[in-house]
Amino acid sequence: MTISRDAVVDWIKAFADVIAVNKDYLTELDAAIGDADHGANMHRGFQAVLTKLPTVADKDIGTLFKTVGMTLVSTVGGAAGPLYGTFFIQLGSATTGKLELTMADWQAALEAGVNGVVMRGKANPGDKTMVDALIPALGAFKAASASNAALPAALRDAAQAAEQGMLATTPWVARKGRASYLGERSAGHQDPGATSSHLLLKAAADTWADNSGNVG
Amino acid sequence: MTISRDAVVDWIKAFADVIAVNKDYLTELDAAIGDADHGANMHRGFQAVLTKLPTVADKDIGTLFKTVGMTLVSTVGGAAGPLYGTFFIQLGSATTGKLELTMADWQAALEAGVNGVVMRGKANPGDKTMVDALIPALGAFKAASASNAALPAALRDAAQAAEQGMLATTPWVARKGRASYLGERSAGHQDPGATSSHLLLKAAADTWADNSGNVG
Amino acid sequence: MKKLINKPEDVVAEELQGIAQAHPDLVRVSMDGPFYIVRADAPVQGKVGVISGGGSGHEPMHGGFVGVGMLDAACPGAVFTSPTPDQMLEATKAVNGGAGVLHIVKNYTGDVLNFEMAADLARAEGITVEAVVIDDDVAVKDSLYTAGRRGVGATVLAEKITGAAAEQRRPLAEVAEICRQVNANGRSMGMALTSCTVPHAGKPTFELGENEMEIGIGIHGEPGRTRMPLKTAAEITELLATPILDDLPFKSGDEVLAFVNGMGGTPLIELYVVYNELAKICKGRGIKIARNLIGPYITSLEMAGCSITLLKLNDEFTRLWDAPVKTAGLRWGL
Amino acid sequence: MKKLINKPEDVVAEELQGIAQAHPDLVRVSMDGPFYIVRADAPVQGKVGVISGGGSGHEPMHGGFVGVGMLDAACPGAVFTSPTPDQMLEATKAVNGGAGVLHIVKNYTGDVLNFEMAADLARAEGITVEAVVIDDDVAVKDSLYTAGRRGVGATVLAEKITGAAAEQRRPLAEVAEICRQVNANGRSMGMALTSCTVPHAGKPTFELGENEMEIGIGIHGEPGRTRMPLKTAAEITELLATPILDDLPFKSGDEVLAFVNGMGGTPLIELYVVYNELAKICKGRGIKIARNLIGPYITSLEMAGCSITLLKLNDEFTRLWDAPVKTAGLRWGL
Ligand SMILES: Nc1ncnc2c1ncn2[C@@H]1O[C@H](COP(=O)(O)OP(=O)(O)O)[C@@H](O)[C@H]1O
Ligand SMILES: Nc1ncnc2c1ncn2[C@@H]1O[C@H](COP(=O)(O)OP(=O)(O)O)[C@@H](O)[C@H]1O
Ligand SMILES: [Mg+2]
Ligand SMILES: [Mg+2]
Ligand SMILES: [Mg+2]
Ligand SMILES: [Mg+2]
Repeated sequence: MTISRDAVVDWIKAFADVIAVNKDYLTELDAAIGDADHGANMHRGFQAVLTKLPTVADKDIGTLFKTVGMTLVSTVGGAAGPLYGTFFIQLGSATTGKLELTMADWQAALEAGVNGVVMRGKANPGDKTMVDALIPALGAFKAASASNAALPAALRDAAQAAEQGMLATTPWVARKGRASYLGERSAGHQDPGATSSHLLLKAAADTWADNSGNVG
Repeated sequence: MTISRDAVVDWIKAFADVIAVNKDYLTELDAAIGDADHGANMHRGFQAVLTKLPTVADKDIGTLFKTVGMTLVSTVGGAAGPLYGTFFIQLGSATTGKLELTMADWQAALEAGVNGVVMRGKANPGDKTMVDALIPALGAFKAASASNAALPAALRDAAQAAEQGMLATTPWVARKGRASYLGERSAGHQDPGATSSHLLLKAAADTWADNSGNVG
Repeated sequence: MKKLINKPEDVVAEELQGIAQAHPDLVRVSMDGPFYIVRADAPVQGKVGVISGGGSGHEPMHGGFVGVGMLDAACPGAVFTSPTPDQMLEATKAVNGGAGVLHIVKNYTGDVLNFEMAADLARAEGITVEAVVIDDDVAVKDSLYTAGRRGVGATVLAEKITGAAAEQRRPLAEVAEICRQVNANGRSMGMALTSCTVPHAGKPTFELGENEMEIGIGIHGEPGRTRMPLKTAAEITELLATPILDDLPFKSGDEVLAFVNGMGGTPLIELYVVYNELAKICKGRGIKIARNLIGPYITSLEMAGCSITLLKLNDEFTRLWDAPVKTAGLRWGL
Repeated sequence: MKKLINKPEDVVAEELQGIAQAHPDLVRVSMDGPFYIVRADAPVQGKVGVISGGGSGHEPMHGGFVGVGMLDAACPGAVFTSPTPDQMLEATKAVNGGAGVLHIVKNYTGDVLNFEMAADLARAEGITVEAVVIDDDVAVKDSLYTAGRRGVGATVLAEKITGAAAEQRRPLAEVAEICRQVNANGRSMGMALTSCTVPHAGKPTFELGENEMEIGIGIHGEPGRTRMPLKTAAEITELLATPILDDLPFKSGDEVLAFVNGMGGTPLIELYVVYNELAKICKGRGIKIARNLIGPYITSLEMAGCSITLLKLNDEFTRLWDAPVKTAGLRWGL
């Protein structure tokens, strides 16, 4: 089983929809421990991505991802812009020239993307950032794939790990990003970036795991 | 029956107390159609008057009234400062050298005071100002005195006429002072200046009409 | 009531102490007797002294406009309460450099009466005093039988332009006439999104619903002419600009100074949005905005809202507007 | 939400259109591609270009500080959202007069990451870029393992002083070092009486009770370090000044620039009351306030509250502070 170029486009579109639906939710999470803009930032970025997608419809997956990343970098701003931008640019570098992705391709791409976020933001696990959803997701995907799970199951494992990671951020005191200024007062709130990262991986599972979109 | 110098001092002190008690009430009336300071203005002025009174304790009633007037002019500010200031300065001019006031003396003084307010503020009856309490009060005092009423009764008539005048201002549209800026919206509110003028004449009746202070 | 103050009764005195310590290069603050703020080098010999005054709570007006090229002195009253004649008299004496003194008076009964008394007292001491009453607020219907229009935004422009004329050592009659002309050619109107709270009152002067605004307010937290549902910046600007433009009237080909003023609680970002709308409206009518002023210059404590003032310019006004000014609240060229 | 705006998504663009029309003598506003505001005469040959940027909603910072003697360009992001690297890249190119470009970056993850990317892109195009990160907020505990302290009030002072140094045609390394020194000698802390409302969020970022305040807030409506009952201006000033004074530490005999900043919804009268308290505290510690700045210069939309910044002065800082500046938000000597 592989992920086609069209499936990649479907994922991006599905995530844009998920963000549109969860915009206010993400912003509320950010209001509690940040500056009330994460939903608006992500929405602005992915609406721009939607406008951009047709211009690369006939390009390889690598170009597609890079375009998504560059668009995010130049439209999102804030911390999320460079971080999600880097994530997608790294996905792109790892998939240059490809027209479909095997399970191994996706694993390599995801690894590159997550590493990119870590390199750019220098957050450690437990700092209460998107990294706390992304790293467990990557780990779960690798584990599933190492135990020869099928792609749908591995995607679902990754999404579930991201969700666990996201939920785990709630009691923590933030050490990176804007929430860190709150010190102890950041505890008791779920991290907005970890939440959007969970939604991103859940959208991948929902879109790629089967056609009904009910998996994940 | 006459009004002694001590009685004049008592009136001023009694009014200062009345203002202290009604400060917030006057300010609320002023908030509705003005700028929420009439109570504070009058209170500031009469507290200053209280401090000043001992310095003129041995002077004639004219000097006493003039001192009250000058003190109001230099401490109240706003519209009320020059208007009440003028009122008392005119009372003073009309009572120069006197150590007690007959009923005729007080009528002449009151007439001078009310005329002073009208000359300074150029308000006509019905403009919704303090004049709407003062002019009826003067009229009632003159009528009572013309019909040979005793001083206590005349003072009570004057206070009651001031009250009627004050109440009459409620439905009117203001044509003078800050309330005039509201146009039609000034209707339905009692004028703060007419209210303090009523309190002033009521204090005179209460203080001078008998010793129990229950008249008026 | 949420304010950065100690006790309501001390606000003005402590503000003045703050000003005295912050700007000794510009002003002296007299607090032993009646309060007033005077130019550090007053009296300037041979120069007409220009003074103004009014209730506090409109900062930077007037105290923030004392300095070179604008006011020689300002008399601060209690919050929203006209100052008293003795303040004005002392300020008049302090700025009298032998060429006479101009009183710029906003048209409020209190201000007018107190300044009248002060002018009488100053004249009795041999000082030549002229007074100009500013009444530019088109929200108030003008009439011989009422208190007339309020003095609002045009006051700031009159103080700057008149102050520049005085700085050029023009005679009192000319300085006063320029001030009168600024008033004759200036029109304003204001609106509020929220009320303000007078410190000693302790609660908002009026209450506005979450979706309401007041149109035609003054600068003392007095309610406006009408209350209506909140509208967009474009609609609000239109509501303010139209009566202003129609009143003078301002005509195609006119050059104007456009002043978008914040009421104290409205941030600059919103004032630029309003300015953008105002520029469109003026352009649509063929009116050229040749100068502008955008910011909180004549405020109502922490009220949210704005006012618009348009002044029809002529070459002299423009030159005097551009002349150097050095005050805490307005400064250029020095 | 009560604001003088049209649609939340258009606020920044319309504000920029307002600025473009209001100040064509000072700035050009680029709105066709990535948004930026640039000095009207940029690039100035042989002069280091000084640029900054950050989310909108802090006006006049940064766009109001573009002009002669301060910033060469500013990049406005969405409200409270750092701008993007392409804005910074275009601004960097627009101000590059051959002597290199300095990026003044407030220490927020978003600002730092976006400016880093922009600097990389600019260097790839052959432009010499240095960056200085401002992190003066003592409300945040400094640590190697966290995002560190926020950049707040010292940013305004750094932009003025650094801009003056660049105007004197000093080389990039020197200009950057002066900026770093300002940051090293400046400390700030802020507080809020009310929250602010981000336009696209539509409701206050946090809720405060009628008798509560937040101490240690930033400039993005983020909650502070502690919430406590409302206190007097004297107590609040003490709460802000003490951690500032103790942190550097400022010592007896030091000369400082004292900056009392309004958060957007606090009127000037209250800032002078706070300044008066601050002057007492400094005096009590033997510290001389040699320069001051009082007003809303780095704001949080319509938030009510204030921040205090102290900068330890030396002769060079004082000279550069006094040097002429001509921007919409800060102006003297020109
Ligand atoms: N250094 C970092 N590394 C990884 N993620 C980070 C870092 N800093 C912040 N984030 C993530 O970014 C999210 C906030 O994004 P957003 O609100 O869009 O930006 P900003 O904080 O600039 O307003 C946080 O919830 C957190 O997950
Ligand atoms: N021209 C006038 N003549 C007489 N009384 C007036 C005039 N203008 C105002 N007043 C009175 O003054 C009162 C307001 O006083 P106050 O609130 O102390 O002054 P201000 O209006 O300056 O705030 C009004 O209620 C009215 O009765
Ligand atoms: Mg955020
Ligand atoms: Mg009043
Ligand atoms: Mg008043
Ligand atoms: Mg942000």
